Amino acid sequence: MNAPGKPVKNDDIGLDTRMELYRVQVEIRDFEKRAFDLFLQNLVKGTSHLSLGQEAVAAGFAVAMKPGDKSFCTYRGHAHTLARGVEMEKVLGELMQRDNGLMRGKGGSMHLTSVEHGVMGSYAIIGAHLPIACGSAWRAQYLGQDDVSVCFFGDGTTNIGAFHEALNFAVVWKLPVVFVCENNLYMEYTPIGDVTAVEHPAADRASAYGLERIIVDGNDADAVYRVAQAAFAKARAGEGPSLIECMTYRHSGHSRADPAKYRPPGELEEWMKRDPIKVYKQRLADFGVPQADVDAIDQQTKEKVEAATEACKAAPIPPVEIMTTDVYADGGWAWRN
Amino acid sequence: MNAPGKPVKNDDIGLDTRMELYRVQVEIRDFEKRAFDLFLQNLVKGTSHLSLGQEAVAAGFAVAMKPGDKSFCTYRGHAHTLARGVEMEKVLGELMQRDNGLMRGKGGSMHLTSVEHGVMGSYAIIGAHLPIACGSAWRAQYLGQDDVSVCFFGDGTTNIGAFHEALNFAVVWKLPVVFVCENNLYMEYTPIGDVTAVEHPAADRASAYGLERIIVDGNDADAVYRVAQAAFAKARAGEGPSLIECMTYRHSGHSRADPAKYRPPGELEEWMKRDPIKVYKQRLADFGVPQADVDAIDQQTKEKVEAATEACKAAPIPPVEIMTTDVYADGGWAWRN
Amino acid sequence: MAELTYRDAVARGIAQEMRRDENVVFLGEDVAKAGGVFKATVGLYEEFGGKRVRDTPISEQAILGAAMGAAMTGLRPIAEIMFSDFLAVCFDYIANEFPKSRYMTNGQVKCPLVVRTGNGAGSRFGAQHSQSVENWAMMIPGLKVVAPSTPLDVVGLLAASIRDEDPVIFFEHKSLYATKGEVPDGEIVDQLGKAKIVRPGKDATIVALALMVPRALAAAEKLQKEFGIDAEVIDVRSLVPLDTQTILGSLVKTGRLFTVEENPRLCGWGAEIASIAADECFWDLDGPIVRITTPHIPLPAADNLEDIVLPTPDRIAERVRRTLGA
Amino acid sequence: MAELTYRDAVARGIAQEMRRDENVVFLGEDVAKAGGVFKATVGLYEEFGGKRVRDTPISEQAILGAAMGAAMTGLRPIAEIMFSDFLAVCFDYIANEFPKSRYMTNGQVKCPLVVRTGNGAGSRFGAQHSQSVENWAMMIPGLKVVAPSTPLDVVGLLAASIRDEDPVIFFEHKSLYATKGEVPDGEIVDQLGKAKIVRPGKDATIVALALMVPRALAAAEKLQKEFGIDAEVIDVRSLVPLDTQTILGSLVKTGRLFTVEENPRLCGWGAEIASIAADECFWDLDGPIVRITTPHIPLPAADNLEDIVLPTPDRIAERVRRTLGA
Ligand SMILES: Cc1ncc(C[n+]2csc(CCOP(=O)(O)OP(=O)(O)O)c2C)c(N)n1
Ligand SMILES: Cc1ncc(C[n+]2csc(CCOP(=O)(O)OP(=O)(O)O)c2C)c(N)n1
Ligand SMILES: [Mg+2]
Ligand SMILES: [Mg+2]
Repeated sequence: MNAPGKPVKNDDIGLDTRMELYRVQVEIRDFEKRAFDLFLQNLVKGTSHLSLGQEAVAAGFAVAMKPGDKSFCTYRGHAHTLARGVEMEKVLGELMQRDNGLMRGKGGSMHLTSVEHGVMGSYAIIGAHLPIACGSAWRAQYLGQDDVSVCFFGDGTTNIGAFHEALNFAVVWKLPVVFVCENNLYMEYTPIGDVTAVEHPAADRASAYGLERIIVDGNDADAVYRVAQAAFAKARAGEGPSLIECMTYRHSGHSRADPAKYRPPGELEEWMKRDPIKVYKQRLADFGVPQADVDAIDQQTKEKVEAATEACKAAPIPPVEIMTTDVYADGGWAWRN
Repeated sequence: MNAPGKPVKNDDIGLDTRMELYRVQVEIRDFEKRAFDLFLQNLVKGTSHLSLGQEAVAAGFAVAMKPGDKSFCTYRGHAHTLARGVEMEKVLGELMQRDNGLMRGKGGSMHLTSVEHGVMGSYAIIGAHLPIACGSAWRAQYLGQDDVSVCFFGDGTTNIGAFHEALNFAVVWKLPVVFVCENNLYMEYTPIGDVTAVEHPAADRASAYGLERIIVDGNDADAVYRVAQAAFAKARAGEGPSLIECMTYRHSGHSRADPAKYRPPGELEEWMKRDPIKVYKQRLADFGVPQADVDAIDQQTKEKVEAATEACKAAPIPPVEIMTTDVYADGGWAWRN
Repeated sequence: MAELTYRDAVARGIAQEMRRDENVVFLGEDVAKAGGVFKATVGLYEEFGGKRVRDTPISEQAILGAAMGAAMTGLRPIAEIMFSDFLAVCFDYIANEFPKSRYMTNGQVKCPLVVRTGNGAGSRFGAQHSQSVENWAMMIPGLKVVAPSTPLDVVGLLAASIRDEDPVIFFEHKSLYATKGEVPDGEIVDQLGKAKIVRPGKDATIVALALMVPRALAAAEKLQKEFGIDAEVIDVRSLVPLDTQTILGSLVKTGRLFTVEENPRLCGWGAEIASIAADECFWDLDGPIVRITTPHIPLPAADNLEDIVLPTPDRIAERVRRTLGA
Repeated sequence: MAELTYRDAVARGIAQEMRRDENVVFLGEDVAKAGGVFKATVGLYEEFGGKRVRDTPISEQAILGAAMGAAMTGLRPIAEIMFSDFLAVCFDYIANEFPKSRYMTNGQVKCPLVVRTGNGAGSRFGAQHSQSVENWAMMIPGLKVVAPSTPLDVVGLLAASIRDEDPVIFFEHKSLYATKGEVPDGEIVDQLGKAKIVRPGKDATIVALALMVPRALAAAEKLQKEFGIDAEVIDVRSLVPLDTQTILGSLVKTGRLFTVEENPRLCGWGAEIASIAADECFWDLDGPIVRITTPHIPLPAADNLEDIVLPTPDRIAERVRRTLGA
């Protein structure tokens, strides 16, 4: 799609891609808002960790990925899962712990996985998936496949041992893996600055692994997209891993249980001014995209969310039989004869 | 002791201290050689990890420590234990698994501990003691005590998660702990450069914790002593931790089982030229210490080693009763009534 | 005498000991300013200040290592590991450091610390945030292992654990945090290694722990009412030291032994108790020893599935009835 | 047919599978150029090259994590954790990642990998390098757990483990590395989940694992010779899947059950087997089930102490004799 009659300067990204970046962000935004509503109605079960405010990171990376690239996410993984094209209904179904969920309710919101889309799992133990992403990248290197493994995690995750082991390992083995730190300024309730020896928990550690120090505006999908493309190109060229710190902010609490009272007054408001959706709407306008095109995406997304909600509400709960399936590769759970 | 009639320039260290630095190094050297001989006679049991060639690190730090300061060592801990003044007989007795051993044979060579000398333990799981040293330093800070906790470890240890967690933790809490990396170029049999993303496994990570990059000649006890003093002063002043990388080399294999065939030809020979004992003998000569004073230390040390050996050979093996003592604080091992 | 939640009992127990002993300090993730993610430590930061109640980075190894180093040198730290599943990321301290230091050093080193952790299922959190892992600790020589089922026991056993000279792993059940119980005013200190007969009975002994205690009690009521079976229910409370006297004493009386475990089947604490009974009380047994456990599977997230994997009062009662042939 | 050491059998088993399947890769500390600290993987680097046989940093979490990521996406990695005690520093992968990924993802993710590790006492290494920790793995749902006692079983069970679609924790006993046994030429592939009756007998069933198998056999000889007791000895070989048929079948025949465990007492695999027997074969038992274990203590370093903590043939025989009242 091109904004008709408007020659655009400085458009290394291209309008088709920009529209996709916008669409993905809106889809995440609307989905997450709905997930929150459904939680209030007690229809989303267990816990759930929203990415409201962090959509540009997920969109920027996912749109830069190719089919076959692998994503490794955390419990805060709805956004990254949707961004890879996983059906909204399946994601929402999992949050609602229905039989139509991505994992039929067996995993729950913290473990979203869709291997067919390259979403190799969402991991709920802090740091565990960084080494796992290394392994996936090692496989690609070993088999001569050219996919990239992309690993998303938060600022707080940079202080756990597995972070350090994975970074060193990836560099020594020159693996095609990209480590993406979403610095949203907080762990659960504690500001990252209170517990970290350096200002930028990821970027200020890059040199400890001989890596470039990369910080990007995580609320600007274009900026994220560009940095992702560069890192992927480097990885595919056999030049090893990258570590990227995206500065962003979550608009909601850490999880469904958290009203986020620990924030200093005004902080949220400041960040809302730089809301990634708002930023991107303006960007599209600057590039001359007609409002109608933007509205169309908004409208389609609303309908999608609506349809997914209805489908999930109507979906059955998981049947009891699956409780004991897929513990072992034979499909069952027998530990004895 | 002062070299009579010889005014010495540039002697910030002082001859008394220098003689002590020499004495400690020679004591370690002679002890380790004896331990090796006794191992060949099958009198030293289990495993044993010698510090031949690394004596200057142990001596430089220990001589700079004050009574009350705490040492946390690894399985390669004979040197650090002796350097704090622990009786040679007790250390050798432990290696020989006799009842006169520091822990009556219950711990073995990898776990030398003498709380009364501030040697708070030798730890055989790589990295585990870095956080433990933080805890000791936290206690000092909390209780307003002015001792420093000093934690020794190898180059290979910088790649395990606990290293990273401890460094960050120590800096954030501003703890009086000094981390000492003895870079002897090898893990067990693998060169550290083969598995590390940066050239200096400790020093090149310092900035990841906002720390100064410190590399010291680990074969020169004076250099080590000076850097130790500075770090201790900083810690006692409440200015937090230091990370120090000492460049050194082990003359023997990793452990008793290792002939060290993985070394490139000539490497050992190069390092032997910079043998810390040789370096220090020359240093003392430069400062005008009479040969007789040096010889006296050599002679006394020989006698000490001899006496310890004889005492240990004559010592009984541990009595069977202690097998089940000191599992719990009541002195016993009862897990049930 | 006040009614307290199990959650508030945690803060009460810690506060009681922190007031008494300046050497008691507390660290963990989000435990101080935020009062803990389960809100079990609300008010401690305010009362004792940031020097004694400290937020940490997400560095479980540093948390437990620091607790150990402090304990060795004179403090009595309490460390929180948010979910017991996360003991796996700092397991070296649990398995190799805390429990072995005293022995290896021939008694030179002590390790008086408490690791508090949220254990157990019921929150629909899925396989990595719902496990019951008390056997991970029980199997390690040198640890003590405690798991209270009531607010009163939380206070008393927490106090006893903090005062204990050995490392104690203290399992708080997440699904019990909201439950309430009477807790007398004043200082409360219980004793480790004492099981409690929470319902006397003569026909069968049911041994349970933590969340399984109220379920075993409900099962016993059902057995009584519907089948006239009078079951004795024992709350183990402390797995190490283990009060085998109370358990075997009950078994000798009833002749029948059942264990109700939330942990998955293999090598659960019930297996240990069963093996002790099958050795030492073989001739007192009138029939098979039966373990009622969560099946040996990871835990599913979905509420309807999670509800059926854990032993329920109905399942417990049915199993006891069937085994007794009633 | 060649006589092979248990140590060389490891390299033989790995080489057999690496020749067969390009997707088999091997990583660990000092395993490649140096051939492993136990010299159990000598020659693999030379034959298969540095792309398939790789030295790693001292980063156990990275080792196991990398193995998992590779296994999920198409390789069949073998990872070495030098001493089984070190499973504690990477326990999250053992307890929370490998075994749960298939279940949590409703079967989308597979994890065909093998973790090889040196287990057990006898080297006078002390408490942090001598443990027998097979129960650390057995207690986790979703893992398979193997522990061979002979060179032949090393080859056959290693091959079966590498071909298995599930994560397998493979315990090699350090004190068996130097032992020898006949191993036929050609491809050898065994089956997981099959115990072996290594000595038939009619008076008592003795169930053992790894280093305890030769000791149980020696005890059986002694029992036969000195007391006319004819004991059946079973090598469990695989704890998960567990061949309860063979074990319970033997028990039904002999009426008496003994387990010989190197792991410390609490929650050992013997407790699990005892609890199964006490439930399912209660009426077949002619007397108490007795577990012979290492006492529940950390391991001492001194040779004379280490020698008496582990079950010895004499202790095993004496306990069986006494229990049978002979
Ligand atoms: C090993 C471990 N420790 C603690 C937790 C509990 N926990 C879950 S999310 C979280 C905060 C993570 O912060 P960050 O990495 O910044 O990610 P964010 O949630 O902000 O996206 C914590 C402490 C965990 N899941 N795993
Ligand atoms: C967690 C863990 N992994 C592996 C080992 C085995 N190991 C013992 S010493 C050693 C090498 C350590 O190298 P370095 O830190 O450089 O210390 P050095 O031995 O050279 O003094 C290894 C891998 C261990 N003890 N603990
Ligand atoms: Mg964050
Ligand atoms: Mg080294």
